[in-house]
Amino acid sequence: MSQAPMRIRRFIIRTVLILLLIVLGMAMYNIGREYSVLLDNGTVTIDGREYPVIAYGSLIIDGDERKAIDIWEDDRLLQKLVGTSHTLRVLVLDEDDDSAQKTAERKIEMDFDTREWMISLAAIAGESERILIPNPIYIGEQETAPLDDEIQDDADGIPEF
Amino acid sequence: MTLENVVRTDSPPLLKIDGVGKEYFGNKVLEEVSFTLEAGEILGLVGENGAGKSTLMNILFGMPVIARTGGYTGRIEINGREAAFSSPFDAIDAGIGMVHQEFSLLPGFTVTENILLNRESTKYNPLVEVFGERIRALDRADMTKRAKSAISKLEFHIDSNTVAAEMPVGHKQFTEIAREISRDNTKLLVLDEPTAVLTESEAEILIRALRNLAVKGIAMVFISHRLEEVVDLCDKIVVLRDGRVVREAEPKNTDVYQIASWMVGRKIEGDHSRRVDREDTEPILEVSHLWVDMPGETVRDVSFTVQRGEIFGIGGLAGQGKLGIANGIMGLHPAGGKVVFDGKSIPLNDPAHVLKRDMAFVSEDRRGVGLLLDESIDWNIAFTSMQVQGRFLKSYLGGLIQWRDDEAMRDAADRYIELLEIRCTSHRQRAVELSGGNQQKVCLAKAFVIGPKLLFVSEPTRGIDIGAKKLVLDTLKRVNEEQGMTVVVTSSELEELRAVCDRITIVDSGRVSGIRPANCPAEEFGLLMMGAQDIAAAVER
Amino acid sequence: MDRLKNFIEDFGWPRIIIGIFLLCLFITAPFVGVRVGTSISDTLVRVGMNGVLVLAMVPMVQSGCGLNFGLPLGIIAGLLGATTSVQFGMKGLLGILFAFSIAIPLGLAFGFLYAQILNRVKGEEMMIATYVGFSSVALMCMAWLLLPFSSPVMIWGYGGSGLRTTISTDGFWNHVLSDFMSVQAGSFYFPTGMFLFFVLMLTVVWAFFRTKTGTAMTAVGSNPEFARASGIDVDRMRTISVMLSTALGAIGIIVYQQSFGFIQLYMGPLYMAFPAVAAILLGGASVNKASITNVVVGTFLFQGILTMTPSVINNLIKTDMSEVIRIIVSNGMILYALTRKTRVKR
Amino acid sequence: MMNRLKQFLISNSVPIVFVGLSALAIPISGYSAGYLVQEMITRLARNSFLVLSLLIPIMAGMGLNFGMVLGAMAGQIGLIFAINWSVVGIPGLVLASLISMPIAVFLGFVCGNVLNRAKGREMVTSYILGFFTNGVYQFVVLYAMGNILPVTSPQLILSRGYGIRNAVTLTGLRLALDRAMNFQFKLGDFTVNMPIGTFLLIGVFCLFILWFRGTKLGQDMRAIGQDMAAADSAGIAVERTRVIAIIISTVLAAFGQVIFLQNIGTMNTYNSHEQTGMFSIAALLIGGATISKASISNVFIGVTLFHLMFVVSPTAGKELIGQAQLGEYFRVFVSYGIIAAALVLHAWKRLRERQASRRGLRGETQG
Repeated sequence: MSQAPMRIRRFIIRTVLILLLIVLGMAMYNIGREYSVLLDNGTVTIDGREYPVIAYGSLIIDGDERKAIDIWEDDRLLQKLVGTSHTLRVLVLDEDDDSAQKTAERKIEMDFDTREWMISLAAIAGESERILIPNPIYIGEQETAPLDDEIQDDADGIPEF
Repeated sequence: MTLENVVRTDSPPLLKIDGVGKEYFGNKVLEEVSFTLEAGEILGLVGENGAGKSTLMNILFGMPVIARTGGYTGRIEINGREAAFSSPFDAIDAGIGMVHQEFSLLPGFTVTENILLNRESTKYNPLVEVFGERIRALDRADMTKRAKSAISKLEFHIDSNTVAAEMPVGHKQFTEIAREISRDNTKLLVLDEPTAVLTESEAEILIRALRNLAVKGIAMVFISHRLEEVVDLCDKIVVLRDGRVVREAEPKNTDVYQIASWMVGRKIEGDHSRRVDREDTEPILEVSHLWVDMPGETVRDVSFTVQRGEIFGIGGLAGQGKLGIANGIMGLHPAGGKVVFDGKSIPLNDPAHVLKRDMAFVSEDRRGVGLLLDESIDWNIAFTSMQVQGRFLKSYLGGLIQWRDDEAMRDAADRYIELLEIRCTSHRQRAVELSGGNQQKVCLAKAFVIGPKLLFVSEPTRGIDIGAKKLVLDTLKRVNEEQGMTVVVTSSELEELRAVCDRITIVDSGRVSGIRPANCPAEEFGLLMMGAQDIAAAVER
Repeated sequence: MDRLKNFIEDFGWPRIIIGIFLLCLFITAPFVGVRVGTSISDTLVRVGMNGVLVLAMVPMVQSGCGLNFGLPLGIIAGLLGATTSVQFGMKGLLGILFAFSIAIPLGLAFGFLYAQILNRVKGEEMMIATYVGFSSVALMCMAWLLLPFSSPVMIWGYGGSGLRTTISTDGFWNHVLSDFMSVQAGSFYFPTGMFLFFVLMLTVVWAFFRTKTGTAMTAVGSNPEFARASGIDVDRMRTISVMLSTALGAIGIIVYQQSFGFIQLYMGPLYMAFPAVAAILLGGASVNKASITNVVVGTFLFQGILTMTPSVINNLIKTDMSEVIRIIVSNGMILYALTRKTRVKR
Repeated sequence: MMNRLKQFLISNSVPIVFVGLSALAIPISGYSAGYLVQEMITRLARNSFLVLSLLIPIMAGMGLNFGMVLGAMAGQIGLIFAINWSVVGIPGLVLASLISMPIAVFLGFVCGNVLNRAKGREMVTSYILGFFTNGVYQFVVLYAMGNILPVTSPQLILSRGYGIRNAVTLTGLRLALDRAMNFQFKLGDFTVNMPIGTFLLIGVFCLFILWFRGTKLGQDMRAIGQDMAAADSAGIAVERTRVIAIIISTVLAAFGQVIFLQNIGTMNTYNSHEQTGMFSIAALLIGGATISKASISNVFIGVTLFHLMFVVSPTAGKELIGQAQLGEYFRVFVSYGIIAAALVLHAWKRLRERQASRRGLRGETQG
C-alpha cells in the first residue's frame, strides 16, 4: 500500500501551498495598501488641552528629508501613504532663520478609517497622547468626480490596442 | 524451418484457446475454436474473409466491441490462468502486443518517441509533489537506450531519431513492432497482415526479424493471405473457415495448395449449374488497363470484358482492389485507363456521364454512399433518376422551373416497396430507421428505377439477414433473366458469386489473377485469391 | 407521458425553455405597466425586419456549408445597393427596387467569390466564414472613404469625401414596405407590407427547395458522397447555395434599413451574423439541416425576447439587463448547437 | 540548397510580406527611429506574455485558443479587486494575479470541457464561448459588483451605486512592473525606456514553455496534437490533458492581461479583453505560426511586425491619401485579413495533404 502515504503527503503539500498563496495575498494586501490621509494644522483641543497651530514648520514622513513638506497656518494636507506603519516627524521652525525650535516624532499605525479620522499636526507638535481628530469631510467622494460614461458599444468603436 | 520443439509437458502452454465461440445478432461467427501456443512458437492463422480471424483477435485483445455485443463463450488461458480482458490495456499488461495493418504511428514523433509512447522514462523533480506524476521531465538519454535495445531485438537498423513521417513503409512497420516488443513483459505478439503493404524485399527482412524474435522466446500469431510466407515462417498453421477450425497442421507436411483447398473447399449449396454459355453474344463492356486510386482498395492494372446479358462476378480478398473497379468506372474515385461501354468509350472521373449512359451502381458502403439517411424512402429511391433522367419532375414555364412531383415519387416508392417486400411503415419513413436488409433493397430500387442497361452491385449481401440475402440474389437473377440487364456483382463471398454469376474474375493486389466459369472447382478460385497465378495459369483452358 | 417526452425530444429543450421564458414575459408585461399592444407590435416589426436575414441562413446550412457567419458579405452588397440608390436620390418604392436591383447582382457576385474559398476548406467553414466576413467589413470601411459618393445627405460635412457612419433613409425609401397597407389600431401597429415581403421571400426559398436543384442541394447537405454518386456536382451546388445566402443577406439588410430608418456603414455590420445564426438555431435548425419553419419560429422567439426583456425586466428589477440577456441567450444558443453530437461527415 | 530556400520562403511567406509592407510604410510615415524603437519595446513588453499563452493549446492540437478572452476577463476581475482595496505597486499586481488565478482555472476548466464536446470545431466554439462568457462577465461586473459583491471604491462604482465603470484608471498600478527595473538609453535624440522587469518575466515564461515541452505532460500534449486516436489507444488521458492545456493557457492569459493593462494604464472593463484575443492571435500568425505549429520565435517576430504595422499604417494612410482614418481601418483589415488567410491556408494545406498522401498509392500504370 505504498500509494496511500504518498497520496496523503502530496495532499498535505498541496494544501500547504494553497495556504501559502493565500498568506502571500494577504501580505501583498498589507504591504501594498495605500491610504489617503488628511493631515490638519489648526489649533485643536483634545481631552481638554489645547494645542496651538504651528505658524510655520516642516513635516518629514518616514525620515525622507528630501521630501519634507512645509506647514503653514491652517493647512490641511492630503498625503497618500503606502503600507500600514509610518513615522511622522513635525518640526516647528522659526519664521526668520528656519531654525528648528521644536521637533516631535510619532509612529502611527493605519488602523483607523481615514475617512472618519484625520491626524492633527498641532497635537503631534504638542506631544499629545491622542492625535486623531474627526474628519469633517469624506475624502473619497470628492477626490475624483464620478464620471458616468455608459458602456461604449464595441461595434462602432475602432478597436484601440 | 526446423525449431526443435522443446515440448515442456509439465508447464502449461503460453496461450490456450479452448472452445471459444462468438455470435453477432444471431449469426454464428466463431464456433468451438481451440488451439495452443508455446513460448517462442509462431502460429500461422489463415482463412477467407469473414472466416472469423479478426473477431478471434478482438476477443484475445479484449476489444470493447466484443463486450458490447454480448461477450464470448469458451476460455482463454495465459500460462494456465484464465484471462478475461475487459480492455486492450489489460491485454497489454498480460504481455500481449498487437500490430495492425494500418499504422498508428505519430507522424511528427521520432522513432524513439513512437516506440515509448506513453511509457517514456522520466526523471523526478520537486514539482511532482505539487502537480502530480506527469510533470516529471523526460529522460531522453534513457529513452534512446530503451528504443535502441527494442530495435536491436529485431536485428534491423533504424536510426532512432528520424521522424516517423519521413520513413519508408517498411521502417514504419518495424517501428510499430519495436513499440510492441519494447514492453518488457511482452510474451505474445499478434501480427495482422503485417506484409500486406510491404514490397517483397521488405517482407523478407520482416520475416527474418520475426524469426529472430521467436528464437528470443516471444510467441507470435501471424495472420496473412500470403500463404508462402505463412508456410515459410510458422511452426504450425491453423485454418479457419466459417468460424470453425477446419485443420491444424505442421508446415513440414503440407503445402500452399492443400492449405488453399482447406480454406475454401466446401460443398456449394443451391443450383450451381448456370445454364446457357454466353460466348455468342457481343461484349457490352470492355475495360483495359484500368487503375483506380481508392483508399484501401487500390486497382493497379485490370482488364476484362463483360458480355451483354451476363451476370459477371468479381471476387478476391479484402483490400486487394476488387471494390475499386466498380467505384472507378462509376467515377467515384480518381481512375485512369480505357473503358468502352456499348461500343462507345466512357470518360472516367465523371459520375454524371456514366449515369446518363444508363449504368447504375449499388455501392458497398450503404450508409456512407448509398443512402440519404435522414431523408424518406421515396426521396432515396427517386433521387438519382430525378437528377440524371429528369423524371419525377413537373416542369413549368417551358422547363424554366422543374418542380418536384411528390405523387410520382410516392407511386414509384410504393411499387418497389411491394415488389422488393421492403418492410417499412410508409414511403415517408426515414432510411435511417430501416433494417440493414431493407436499406439494401432501397438501394437496389434506386438503381432499378433508372432502368439501367448495366448494373454494378458491390457486396449486395454484406451485413443483412439470411432472408433478405436470398431475396436480393433472386431479384438480381430475375432482373437479369426477364429484362436481360447485364449485372456485375462484386463480392468477397465466393459462395454467393458461384451461385449467381456466369463467369467470375478474381482480383489479387490490384490485378486480375484469373477469370473462370462459375462451375469451376472452389479450390481453383482459392488459389487465384492467394495470388498463386502461375499454377492456376497452367491449368487454364 | 411518453407522447410528451417525444414532443420535447423533437422540439428540443432550448426552444421550450426560451418559449416558456417568453410566455412569462408576455404574462408579466401588463402587471409591470408595459402596454402589451405596443410590445407585440414591436416584436412583429422586429420579426419583419430581421426575418429575411435569418432566412439567408437556410440555403448554406441545407447544402452543408454550415452556419453562415460570413453574412456581413451579403450585408455589404445590400449597403452598396442602398447607398447607390440614395446617391441617385431615388424615392419611395422605386428607390427600394433600385436598391434591390443593385444589391442582388452584387450579392450573387460576392457569393460566388466567397464560395470559391469555402469549397477549398470543407470541414472548417464556420471559422473561416467569420473572419472572411470581418475582413470584408474592414475592407469596405476603407472603400466607404474612397468611393466617389457625392450626395450631400451622405458625405461628411467638412471632409467632402467619404461617407458618414449612419445615413438616414428618411425622405428616400424609409418605411416604404412597412407602411404599405399597414394597420394602425390604437397602440397596435402592424407593418403589413414588410410582412407580405417576408412571406414572399419565405415562399420563394420554400419553392426553390422543391425544385430539382433545391432537392439536389438538400442531398449535398445531407450526404455529399451520395450526391456525388448520383452525378451531382457538389461544389456547384455549394456555390449556388452560398450565392443564394449572400443575395438573401443583401435583400435582408435593405428590408432591415427601410424599417430601422438608418443605413449603418463602416463597422456597423461586423456582428450582424450572430443574431441571425442564433435565431435560426433557436428555431430548431441544426448545423446541417434548416427548414422554413425553423426560420419563422426562431425569429419570433428571438426577437420576442429582444423586445420584451428591456421593457418587462427593466420595470421589474429597475435595471437595464437586456443587453446582457441578449448576449447570453444568443451565444448560448449557438454554443448549444455547436456542442451537439452531429455526424462529422468530412 | 534551392529547394531548402524555397521551403524557407514558403513557410515564412507571411512575415516576409509584412517586413516588406513595413519597410514601405516606415519612410512614408516619417517616424524617427528612436520613437519606433521605443514603441516596439513598449508593445513587446505589453503583448508578448499574452501571445505566448497561445502556444500550449496549439501544441495540444486545439488550434488558436479564441477562448483566451476568458483568461483576460479573469485578469480584469483580479485588477478590479486590487483597485477596490487600493493596493498599489508590485504588491497590487501580484494580488490581482493571485485573485485572477482561481477564476481563470475555473473558466479554463469550463472552456476545456466545452471544447471536448465540440471536437473538430474547437476554434469557432471557443470563439462563441468567448462571447457567451462575456455576457456572464458583464452580468457579474455590471450588476453584481457593488450590491452583491463587496466592491465599494468610488473610483470604480458607477454613480447609480453598483456596476463597474467602463474606463478605469489604474492609479498606483500603472507601469508598476515596467518602472520596477527600468533601463534608459539614448538613441539619437530620443531616450528609450526598457522595462527590464517585464522582459525578465517574459523570459521566465519562455523558459517555462521550453521546460514544459520536455515534461511527460508536454509530450502527451504533443502526442494528442499529432493524432488523437493513436494517443488514446496508447492509454493517454486525451480529454483530461486537453482540459489541462486550456486551463494553463487561460491562467497565463489572465497574467498576461494584468501585465498588458498595467502597461496601458487604463482598463476598458467591457472592451479591452475582447480585442486582446483577436490582436494576440493576429500577431502570432503574422509571426509565421500556423494553426498546428507555433514556436516562441513566431511570437516575438509576430508582435514586432504586427505592431510596427499598427503604429505606422495610420500616418502612412494620412500621407498617402490624406485620411488618417484610412490607415486605422487598414490595420483592422490587416488583422482580420491575416487570421482569415491563415485559417484558409491551413485548411487548404490539410485538404491537399490528405489527397497527396493517397496519391502515393496510385496504380503504377498511368493507363
